[in-house]
Amino acid sequence: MHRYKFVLYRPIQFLPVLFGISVVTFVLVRLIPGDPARVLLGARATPTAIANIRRQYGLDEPMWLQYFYFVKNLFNGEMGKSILYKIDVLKLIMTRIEPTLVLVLTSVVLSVLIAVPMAALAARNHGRFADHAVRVVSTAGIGFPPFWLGLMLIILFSVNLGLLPVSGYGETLGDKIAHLVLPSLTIALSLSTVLTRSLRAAMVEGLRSDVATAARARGMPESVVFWRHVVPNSMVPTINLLAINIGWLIGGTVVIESVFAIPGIGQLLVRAIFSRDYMVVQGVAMVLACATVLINLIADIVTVAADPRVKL
Amino acid sequence: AGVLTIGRREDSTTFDPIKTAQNIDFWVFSNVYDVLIRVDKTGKVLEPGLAESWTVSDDGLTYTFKLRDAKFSDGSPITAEDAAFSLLRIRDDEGSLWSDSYQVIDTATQGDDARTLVVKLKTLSAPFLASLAMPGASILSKAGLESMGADAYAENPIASGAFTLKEWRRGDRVILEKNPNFWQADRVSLDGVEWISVPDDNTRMLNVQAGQLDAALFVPFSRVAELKKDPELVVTQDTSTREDHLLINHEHGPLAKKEVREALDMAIDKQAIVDTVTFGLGEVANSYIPKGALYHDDNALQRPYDPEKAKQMLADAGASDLTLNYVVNAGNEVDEQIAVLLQQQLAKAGVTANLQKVDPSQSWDMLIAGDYDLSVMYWTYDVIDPDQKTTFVLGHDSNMNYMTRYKNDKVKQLVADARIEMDPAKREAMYMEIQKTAKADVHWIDLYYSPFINVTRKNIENFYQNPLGRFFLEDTVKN
Amino acid sequence: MSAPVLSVTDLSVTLALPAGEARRLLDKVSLDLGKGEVLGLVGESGSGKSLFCRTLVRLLPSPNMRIAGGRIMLGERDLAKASEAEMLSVRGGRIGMIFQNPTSHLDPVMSIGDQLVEGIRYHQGLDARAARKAAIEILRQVGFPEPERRFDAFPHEFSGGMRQRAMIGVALSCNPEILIADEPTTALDVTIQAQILQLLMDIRRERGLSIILITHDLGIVAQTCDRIAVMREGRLVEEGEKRALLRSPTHLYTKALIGSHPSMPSPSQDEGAAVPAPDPVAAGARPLLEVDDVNVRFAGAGSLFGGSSGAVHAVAGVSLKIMPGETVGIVGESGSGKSTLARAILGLTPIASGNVSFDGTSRCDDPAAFLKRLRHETAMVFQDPYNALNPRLPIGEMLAEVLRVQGRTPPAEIPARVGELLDLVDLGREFAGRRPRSMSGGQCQRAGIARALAVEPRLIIADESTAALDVTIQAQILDLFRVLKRKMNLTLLFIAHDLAIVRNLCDRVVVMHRGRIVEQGASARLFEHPAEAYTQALIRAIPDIDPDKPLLPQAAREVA
Amino acid sequence: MSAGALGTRRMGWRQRLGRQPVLAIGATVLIAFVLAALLAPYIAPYDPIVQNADIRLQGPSWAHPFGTDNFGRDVLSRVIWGARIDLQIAILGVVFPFIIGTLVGTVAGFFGGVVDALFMRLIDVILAFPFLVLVLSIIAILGPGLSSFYIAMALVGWVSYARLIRAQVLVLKNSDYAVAAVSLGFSRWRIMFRHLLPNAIAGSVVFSMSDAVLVLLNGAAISYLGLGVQPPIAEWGIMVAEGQPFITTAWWITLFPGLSIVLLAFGFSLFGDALGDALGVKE
Ligand SMILES: Nc1ncnc2c1ncn2[C@@H]1O[C@H](COP(=O)(O)OP(=O)(O)OP(=O)(O)O)[C@@H](O)[C@H]1O
Ligand SMILES: Nc1ncnc2c1ncn2[C@@H]1O[C@H](COP(=O)(O)OP(=O)(O)OP(=O)(O)O)[C@@H](O)[C@H]1O
Ligand SMILES: [Mg+2]
Ligand SMILES: [Mg+2]
Repeated sequence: MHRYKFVLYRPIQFLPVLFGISVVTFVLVRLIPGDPARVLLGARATPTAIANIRRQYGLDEPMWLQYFYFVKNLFNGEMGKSILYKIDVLKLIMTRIEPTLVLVLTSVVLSVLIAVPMAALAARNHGRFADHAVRVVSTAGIGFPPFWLGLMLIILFSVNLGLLPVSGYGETLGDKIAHLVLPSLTIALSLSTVLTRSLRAAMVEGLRSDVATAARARGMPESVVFWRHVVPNSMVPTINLLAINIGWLIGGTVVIESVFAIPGIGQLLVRAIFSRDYMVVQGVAMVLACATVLINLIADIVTVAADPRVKL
Repeated sequence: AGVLTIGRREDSTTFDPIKTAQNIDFWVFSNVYDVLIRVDKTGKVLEPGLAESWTVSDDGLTYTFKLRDAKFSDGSPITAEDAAFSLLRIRDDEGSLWSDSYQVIDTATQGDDARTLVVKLKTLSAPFLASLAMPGASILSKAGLESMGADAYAENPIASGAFTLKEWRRGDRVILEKNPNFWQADRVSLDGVEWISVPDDNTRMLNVQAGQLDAALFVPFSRVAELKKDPELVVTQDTSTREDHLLINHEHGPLAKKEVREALDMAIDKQAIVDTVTFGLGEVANSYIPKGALYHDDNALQRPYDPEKAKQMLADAGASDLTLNYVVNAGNEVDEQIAVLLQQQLAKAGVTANLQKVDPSQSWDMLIAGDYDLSVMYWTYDVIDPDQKTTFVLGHDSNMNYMTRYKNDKVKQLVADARIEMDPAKREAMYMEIQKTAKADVHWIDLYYSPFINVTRKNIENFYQNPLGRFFLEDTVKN
Repeated sequence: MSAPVLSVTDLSVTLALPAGEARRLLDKVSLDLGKGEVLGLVGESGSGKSLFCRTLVRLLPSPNMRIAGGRIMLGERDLAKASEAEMLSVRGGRIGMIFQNPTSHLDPVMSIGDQLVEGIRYHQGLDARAARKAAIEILRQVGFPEPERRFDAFPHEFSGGMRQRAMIGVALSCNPEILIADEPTTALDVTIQAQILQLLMDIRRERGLSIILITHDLGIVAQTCDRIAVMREGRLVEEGEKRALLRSPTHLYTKALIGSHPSMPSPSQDEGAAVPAPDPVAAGARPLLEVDDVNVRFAGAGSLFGGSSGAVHAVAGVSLKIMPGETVGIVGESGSGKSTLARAILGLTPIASGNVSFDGTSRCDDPAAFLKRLRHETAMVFQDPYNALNPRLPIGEMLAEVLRVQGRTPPAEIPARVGELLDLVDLGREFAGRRPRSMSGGQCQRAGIARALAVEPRLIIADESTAALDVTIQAQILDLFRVLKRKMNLTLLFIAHDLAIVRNLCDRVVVMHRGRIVEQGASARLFEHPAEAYTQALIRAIPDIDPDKPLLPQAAREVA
Repeated sequence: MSAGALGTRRMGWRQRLGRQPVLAIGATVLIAFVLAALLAPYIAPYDPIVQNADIRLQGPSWAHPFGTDNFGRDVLSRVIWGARIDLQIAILGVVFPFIIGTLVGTVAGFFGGVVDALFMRLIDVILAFPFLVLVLSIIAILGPGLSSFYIAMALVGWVSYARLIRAQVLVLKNSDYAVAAVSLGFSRWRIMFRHLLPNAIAGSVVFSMSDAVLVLLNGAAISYLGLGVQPPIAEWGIMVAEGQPFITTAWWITLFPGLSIVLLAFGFSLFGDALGDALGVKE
């Protein structure tokens, strides 16, 4: 049982990380030239109106004081008020986070569903045609810009075939799934190539490993050797790769969210950056950081569960 | 009947009309809130809104409005108190982005009865009535706002317009439903409207093509011809007050010379921009007051495209081999296209334009700091009166004439005078004068006017946007 | 011999080379295995022993290999021609395999119980419940004390010896008639080795198994087998009844093999025994190396989060004196702290307390000077020949770098000196351009020794530098050490768990157990009259090449 | 890797190419791109930035095999010239992160303790921050342009390399040959950079090949979001992004630069596989 003890200690380890992220985001957003007040006012901005807004949002205070308030608010579970949307940042994030999380989740599941059979096919036919074919296909998958790929999928499946909704995020569960098929597929097509490569390598290695030889020597048919011995042993490195990639994905889904009009946190973040909505950028960064930390933790738990040798 | 679904680039940010300056918000406000005085479909005439009539005192300082028998969506009557509250709020509220524009109001009070509103001005103001039509001056429920608080109201507004907010899925869509208490409720055919955010232009069009949206705003110029071919779709091009123009920093070296600016104007082939960038859908601009808007000077000076002459003029002005810093708004495909085009055109006149692509909120700072030579910007009217734009562009206010640093005291005086000139004929003459002088000074370079281009499914009727961008969804029919 | 259960005739295996020609790896090998018989298969490294066994179940290690001819008759069936489907029932079910390295052959992410159950269900068709019972029975049979509890354990939770037992259990789970054991004890120390061999013999008796036992240790063969087959370069060079073959080997190679077995007194050993080494301490000379009450602890695995599992006390209060020119052996079972002590002495592992002094310079008094002298006057030869060499660096460059850093040799003379060093360890000069990966274990080990010599040290610590090698190469390396000692007046600290080697080489022996020194003394005396029970047990566990000095089964248990 | 390593392998290289046609293809693709980049002024049929209003949005034809774009520029010529920028992006966008990551990873892994803890926490911070957003912010701070892009990539991209290298160094520093190097009196820097790094680096080199493609795509994504390289530069990512409005009417504007990215990706990953083999990484 105590192999899982790290679950208790990990959050403490990540306190400094969260602190670091709070500093980095705080400084970073303020370094970007441009002023939220001016963005808000647009072309009609006058110096007095700008000063007024800066005062309202405390932007005229010294930096360190602003940071102090930010941290103080964090401890109270608040993240300030969005300059653009005029509501509490946490509330804003909560309304936007679900689509992104679900999108990431379905993409990951889909990637795995694509990657495992592809990698299996390639590994079991190592050096033969199927292997080369998988390599070619998976390289192509990584090479197409997702905004282009996404559009092509829309044109094919939604406009020409009329099978799936063009864009947006549904309301009911079934509706949501239908809406998420294409965006997830777009992400999965590129994510799965990374996974396929890593899995394939691990599987090829696994098929040559002593464990596989030993299983064969016990008279196990090739399918048993592969699925019961090679596959479980190939999973661990891929889990970690996946964890890092999910980290990248969350918030990196901006482009997909934009193409498919998914009201997620990525779009929120990019709009916040472009409109210098400091509080939102800070808040989203903190939430995403927590999500990443959580995902790493889950990845570690899965790793520990998948490989009894691992101690953390 | 039915619910109209409209795709647009971004979702609303708030329903508090005084706290935003963004068109995406304004255009929805017009569906949800009514104003005292409205702008009609042509965008040139004011017509009664919640105020069924009004009178002006002889000194021109006191306005008395007669409100009609109308109700908020919660069933309470719309009173002069609500109207006064709304006007004072946009003037005084700490969060108001518009208080400057409404400082002219001295007092706003209830008159003899609950349906009489009396507004006293500090000074004469020709654009005052027009400013009441601005969505920022929408009429809110005083009781509602005070009991709910501004923040809650902004998320769950009590409507005075044709529709009420049924649900707002932030970042995704605003769902409106018909307001049965609207005073013109029988005019409204739709059961509701959904404003849906679809940021990607292609996706938005494909949504309409696939029949998943009834309408989509901002059809890219490049897509118009193609969409027009689709028998299921109707592409509408409604006259707008949008004008795209090239700002010039008058304080930068040779640009201070009028001849140099003139040469630049002649080096630019506006027709080529219209053809290439707008695919012929726009129209070459000759004045900063858009075509079809009040006091637009149809005969304003149009400098011919003549790169050779431009080159010569530059040489004469001692500005051969001019190198200019051209700030481009990143992420705006039209801006970027114009930049690429202008760069090549200017090169023909021997001018080197170094494109500097920066994110729009940053480019604004650079313009203010004077850290630029050229930059393309555009302006769409919020009010029908030319005063707003004129003040900003030529009125020598705190924004250095739209950051061009253009200085001409005669123009400055004219702008101020026109603001308080109540005789339309005289005022028109003054605006003609302003346009002529500014154009002669090359305060900036007018590029083109472009229409609002939207697309709807064939079964949608009366989907119309007036030159200020307001949608008349109360007339729209979904078959 | 009763009727053979397995009869191999003229079996040949070829390897297709890229250039198009084929190399013959097995050349017409013919061999019979009788029922209930234990056949010992010996031969030098690379002679084809493992390949032969894998060919029997048609699991060739490379896709470029193929059976070029011959028959493998299992009963009526020719396995060389059987279909892949038929082979599935042969593998495991008729012929079971035990591999040399259980760590890599057991599935690390599957519990031992499940690995057993898999074979039982597949080959014996039992249902889950019955299979579990059978698996627990097998665990008991292979000597797990609490089989029910161990059922859910994973391989990494076992010691090396237990893993090898588990591996045997997994082979048994398929209920085979023939068991092939490929060097089942090479990686284990003598006491565990004795246990495992005993276990195999017990199982053979209980189940009536036939066993092919591959080994490079003739002692093991002598103790356990009925018949011996000797391989060399893919051919079967000699075969016969154990005693007869050991007594009168006909083939030259077999003779050399028997002659080089460490338990045979060697000529130089005879001299050494005849003239007892002077008692160095009594001679009053100053010791070269002095180890004083050294302790080394390692943090336990769980301690990162607060130290729930205890620290390992790897070296506990060890004191030792070594005189110049002396050869001292350190022996003890695996994990007794030998390597750790060596590293602690050389400052390669932090020590918790205690002191080390080298030729009068003390670690406590002047750490910097102490380390400086150590780095220039001592060298270590590492246990694992492959891992101790930088895989990217050609041997010549590696030696040259050491010479440059040590700075004793003028740069111009470095190439010549490299050549000399290679000569010294009997590697050809052409090895200067070779990388470790292209060299055999023995060659790497010699390169490692050459690197140590490049330092021109006064003290060499050799950590189990022969464990991974087969006997013939082992003998060559030991000879090299003897010669070097004589030529260069080296002081040698020789670590091994193979007592036979130590007995041959060292003047003095130190016995370690659980981080402590339990006994030390002149090697001749210590091996004749071990005082401690632990030492006695260790010595008794050495398999002797004389089949009439039987391995004592209880020797193993005493130690465990 | 040293010249010797190449030398001893040269024989096997040819044969391997012969046996693995895919590898041969990969090498050919990369060489073709490099040649296209070098010879762009000579082989591109037209000037990549000169506009011609008369031939706007023309589909592929003999005169313009890849068609023309909305300014009447020849897409083929732009694709050829784009190879210059894109190879530069792919290489520089990887080289700096590679160098920084390698240094940090080696030092952190080798010294451990406080140094390691500090760097690891810094890496955690950067990893926890959405990658694209970080790059976007840095570019916004520095102003769009290629050099900002490189700086942003270097500031953010090194973490992957640092992690990869550190993990390797952590294992290798306990290997016998590292301990042996200590026992021979070698200095820390010699051990780190001469003995550990060359053995730790292979995985990163292979990763860098796929990273190069990811860098290109990040560039394209940033253009799509509005902050890419400056127009009128011909760069594939920005060409794809700029061609978006015409995707349904003039597909050739986006397709050909898009295919070029795919093809380059292909070349890099196949080359990466080959390099991996040569450096002795097991797949
Ligand atoms: N995968 C392989 N590819 C090519 N050749 C191989 C392969 N495996 C083994 N060989 C070669 O086959 C021959 C026989 O090897 P084998 O493993 O049977 O030797 P062995 O007698 O078991 O030696 P050891 O005592 O070292 O285990 C050797 O020459 C070896 O180089
Ligand atoms: N780096 C380490 N971290 C934790 N424990 C260690 C470490 N190195 C050695 N140990 C432990 O210290 C003890 C002594 O190990 P050491 O390697 O010295 O044994 P040894 O006598 O050399 O064994 P062998 O004969 O197997 O080489 C063992 O229990 C081992 O598990
Ligand atoms: Mg072998
Ligand atoms: Mg050891």
